[in-house]
Amino acid sequence: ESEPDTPSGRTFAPPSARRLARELGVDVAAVDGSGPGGRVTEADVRAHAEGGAAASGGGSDGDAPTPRPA
Amino acid sequence: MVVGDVTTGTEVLVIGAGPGGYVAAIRAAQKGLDTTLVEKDAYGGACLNRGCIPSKALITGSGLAHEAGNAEFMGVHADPAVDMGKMVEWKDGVVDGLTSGVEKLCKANGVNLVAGTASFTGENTVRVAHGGEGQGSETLSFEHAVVATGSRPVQIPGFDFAEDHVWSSAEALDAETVPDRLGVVGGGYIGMELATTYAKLGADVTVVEMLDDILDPYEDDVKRIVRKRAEELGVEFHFGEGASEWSEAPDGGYLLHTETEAGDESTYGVDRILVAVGRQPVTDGLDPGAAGIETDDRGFVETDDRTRTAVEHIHAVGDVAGDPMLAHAASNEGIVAAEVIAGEPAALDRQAVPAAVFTDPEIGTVGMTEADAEDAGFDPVVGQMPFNASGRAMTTGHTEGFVRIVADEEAGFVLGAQIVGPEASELIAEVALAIEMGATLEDVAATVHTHPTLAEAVMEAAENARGQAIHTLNR
Amino acid sequence: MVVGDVTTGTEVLVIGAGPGGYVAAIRAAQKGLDTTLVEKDAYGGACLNRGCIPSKALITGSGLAHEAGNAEFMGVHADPAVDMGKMVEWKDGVVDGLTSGVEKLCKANGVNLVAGTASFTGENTVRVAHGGEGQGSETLSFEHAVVATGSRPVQIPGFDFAEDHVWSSAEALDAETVPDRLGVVGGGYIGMELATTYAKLGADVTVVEMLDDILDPYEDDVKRIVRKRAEELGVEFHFGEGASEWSEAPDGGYLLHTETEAGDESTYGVDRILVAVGRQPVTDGLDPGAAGIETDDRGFVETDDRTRTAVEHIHAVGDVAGDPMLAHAASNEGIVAAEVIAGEPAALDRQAVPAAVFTDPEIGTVGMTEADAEDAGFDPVVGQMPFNASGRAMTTGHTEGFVRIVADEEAGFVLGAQIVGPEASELIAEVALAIEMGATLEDVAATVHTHPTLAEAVMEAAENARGQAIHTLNR
Ligand SMILES: Cc1cc2nc3c(=O)[nH]c(=O)nc-3n(C[C@H](O)[C@H](O)[C@H](O)COP(=O)(O)OP(=O)(O)OC[C@H]3O[C@@H](n4cnc5c(N)ncnc54)[C@H](O)[C@@H]3O)c2cc1C
Ligand SMILES: Cc1cc2nc3c(=O)[nH]c(=O)nc-3n(C[C@H](O)[C@H](O)[C@H](O)COP(=O)(O)OP(=O)(O)OC[C@H]3O[C@@H](n4cnc5c(N)ncnc54)[C@H](O)[C@@H]3O)c2cc1C
Repeated sequence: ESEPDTPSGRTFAPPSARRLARELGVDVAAVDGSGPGGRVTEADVRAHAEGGAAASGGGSDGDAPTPRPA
Repeated sequence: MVVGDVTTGTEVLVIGAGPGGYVAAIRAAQKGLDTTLVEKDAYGGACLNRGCIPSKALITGSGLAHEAGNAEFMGVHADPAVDMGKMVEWKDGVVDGLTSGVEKLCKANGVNLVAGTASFTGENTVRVAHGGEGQGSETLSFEHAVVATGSRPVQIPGFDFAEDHVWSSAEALDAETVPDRLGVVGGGYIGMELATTYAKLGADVTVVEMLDDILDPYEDDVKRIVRKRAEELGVEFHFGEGASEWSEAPDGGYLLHTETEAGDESTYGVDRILVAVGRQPVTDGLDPGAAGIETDDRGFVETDDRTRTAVEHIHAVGDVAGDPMLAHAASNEGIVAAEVIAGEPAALDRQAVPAAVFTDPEIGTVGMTEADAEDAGFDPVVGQMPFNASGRAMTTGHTEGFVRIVADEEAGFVLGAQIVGPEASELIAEVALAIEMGATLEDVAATVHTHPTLAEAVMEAAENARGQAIHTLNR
Repeated sequence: MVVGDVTTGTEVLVIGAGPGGYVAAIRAAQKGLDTTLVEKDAYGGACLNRGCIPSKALITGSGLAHEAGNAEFMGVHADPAVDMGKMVEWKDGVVDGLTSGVEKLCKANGVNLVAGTASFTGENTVRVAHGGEGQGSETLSFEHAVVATGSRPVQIPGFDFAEDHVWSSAEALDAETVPDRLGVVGGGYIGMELATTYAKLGADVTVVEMLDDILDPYEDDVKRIVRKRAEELGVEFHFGEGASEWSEAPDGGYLLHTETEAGDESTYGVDRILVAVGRQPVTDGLDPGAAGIETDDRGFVETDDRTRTAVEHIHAVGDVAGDPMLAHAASNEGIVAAEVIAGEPAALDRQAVPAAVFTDPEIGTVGMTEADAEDAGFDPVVGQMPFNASGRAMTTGHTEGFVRIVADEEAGFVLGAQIVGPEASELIAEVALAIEMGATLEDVAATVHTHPTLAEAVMEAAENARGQAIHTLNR
């Protein structure tokens, strides 16, 4: 699995792809993006999920809360 | 459904009908959840009644009067007179239209509306006190709750909002007349929006600010443009001074006393004093502790990226949950809260929350500044387009300011923008979409932009970052 | 470089310095090509000198005067007087600033500027006649050329622009005084922008239009809003009538004669007659045939998706190359032409070209209407948000109109938008980016939009299409 190659673990993906990733329990940061600069599309997320989401080392099942500073 | 004899039950209880709460309630009802919205005061919260909406109405009215009175250069001669009572009446009509609209939208979506103040009595119950004394109360049980109780203006020692001449933003938006001299304590966005408004309405405005410039979170070149324009409008600034007290002046007005950190004192003659130094969360009367909800040392409710508090089935959204304390952030959080409660895979995964300041000129920002991008580890590239090179800006008579766009050098991803100038609040929307979509500078530049529009400046800034702007020189 | 004794050579020759030509020239020079731009009249072409820019300046001036004079409802009392001479002077200053800016930008980018009229003398040569008679001429040889000679107003029989009282749009933008009564022939976008402008300046405006409504290419509900508002401003419409001739009236003014298809005649008393019935390509004097370039039966130069004419190394862009005959399309084509010449993989692969009409209210459209989408084989879903439910619109006092968004039901891809209302010309930019990016309704809806802004209506329209708008009822 590819590491996110942008700083701060930022993944460039439209909201619809990010939502799909959560829906499928995929860590969007672990998806190989096929778009320009590695942008992640919905199709990339689906392919990742079908290609064995279990292998995604990100550890996120799409449901783990992260703290948000108030 | 009635649970027990005195307790009414609801699947989702929303507390507070501001832009966080009413949006959460409507979306929860849209998802088929039995939803109850409790509001103690007025539908629409601070935003519709004492914030975003009334301020923008007065900004329009004062702006039109001022602009028409200063348009000889384009052949328009007018000497407008402002009837402040009438302007506030118009503003009230706008507010009424919107707040009754919110009530109707709630009902149309099937939200149960309850008037009263909600206090937690446990993890799954609140008591709602209706209206004033002796109006009775009821207990409501809920499966999920959304706390959206908002914020109120911070009061500082020596300046009691109960005094007629000491204003919070709420009173500044409800004035019957324009004071001759207005003192403004605080040069944040609320202070600056109102200082500009009153300066245009003819008041002599004096702003005192503890820091050494206005609009703390913004970059220097952005601040400078707004400050310079305010000065042109006659606003006087005193930086590095904190308001300490007021006293009565012999002339019938008041003296606003300030003090520097070094102890130097000054006084300014004023007729009204607007204190706009920040907003604090509203949780009094709510008793969040009774439900096990934790607040931080400033009183904000802590939440995670699903808007959940430490008590998983109780969410908090909007100002009460802390920064960015903006109406649209509140609404976005309200939607996420409702969808999470409905079992959907929603989260606060927005890449960027835009923000606007409705000064003259406006400011619109979204995402990262160049410095932010560096801090985040990007290698940023920056492009800029000044409005004085924009054909559309020239035809509107407003050419101050610029569009700056920040992107990642390597892949070209748009990371942020800072816009100061005409319609900056609207122009920022395109860049927000660019950021969310993972658009690159090339994507923005290749999108055909209508001529002549201000939005072309976004495209030109993107081209400038790529070293090939047409309407401005490239570095 | 000098080739032979009398011929100067250039890699790229651009003919015409309008938004098509000057942009092509600047981009070609940016790509390192030796570029020469020939212009016979004024830098900036029709757009800067007689089109987009001057019209928008007068729209601003007349709009401000009218708005300030009709703002009692918001407590602003003014009785503005317009000095038309001064307004036109201001407009001229704006135009001068921009045209001299274009000249400077060309020079700064290294474009060689030549004043004169270019005529093809072969596949790789033009003769440039300098200025008036006897000013001499030179021959220029080129490797690549871009024809960007633009368009001019169509004249109709019986209405000679040489007459003082018969105006093309150019004269309407240069008037010294406001005529008491203005007849406008043609209810297209230019006719409607100028009819609105003059109505606001106090003229009694009568529009005659052969078709049965204004603004032919737009949808009925869009037209209706603009027509109704124009009627409120006092504009009188006569549809189904063609202008046949004018005659002198006994009162010193003129009579505008019209005829229906059935032969019914009418006359309208006017002082000036603006003929705005369309624009035709400018190729006279250019002798495109000498280079082997073909024009269609209306005189437009035919081009492919790389902006190439039948003669591969000669491109044509902008109005002379036909629809959409908009300045930003011309510029976009100019960029593509330059990049294709530079050997880059550029093409006219834009998904959508936005368009704006600066009437009151404005219109902004991009991409497909619902009907277009059906014709293209999509199963369209449509969402709408009326501005009278927008908080920002209410605070500006302008609540007419709506945002409509059209998407593909199945995948949710945004296909188009029709916006009529305040700042429609600016708001359309976000949707244009959405279309180019292949954004879905969900993407637009999930992008946080600043409150209170008109741009929120775009988000709400997207939510409405998904059946979950907050601020308007869902179908
Ligand atoms: C002058 C001014 C201008 C502003 N301009 C802008 C702007 O242009 N753009 C922008 O984004 N933001 C602006 N803001 C900020 C904006 O108003 C807030 O961010 C927004 O209102 C927060 O929404 P909310 O739903 O969290 O809370 P609020 O709007 O504060 O609503 C909270 C509601 O909860 C009710 N409530 C509280 N406690 C209880 C209880 N125990 N039981 C029942 N009901 C309760 C309150 O009565 C209130 O109606 C402005 C603010 C001010 C003061
Ligand atoms: C009143 C009005 C308002 C308009 N408003 C808008 C608007 O708001 N938005 C919009 O997008 N469009 C608008 N347009 C249309 C816009 O002006 C044109 O689409 C645009 O100017 C086309 O650009 P161009 O470069 O193709 O041609 P032009 O701008 O027409 O420029 C062509 C140039 O070529 C020169 N030329 C011609 N022949 C020769 C030759 N043989 N040798 C040397 N030079 C030559 C001409 O002198 C001219 O300068 C408006 C038009 C009018 C009339």
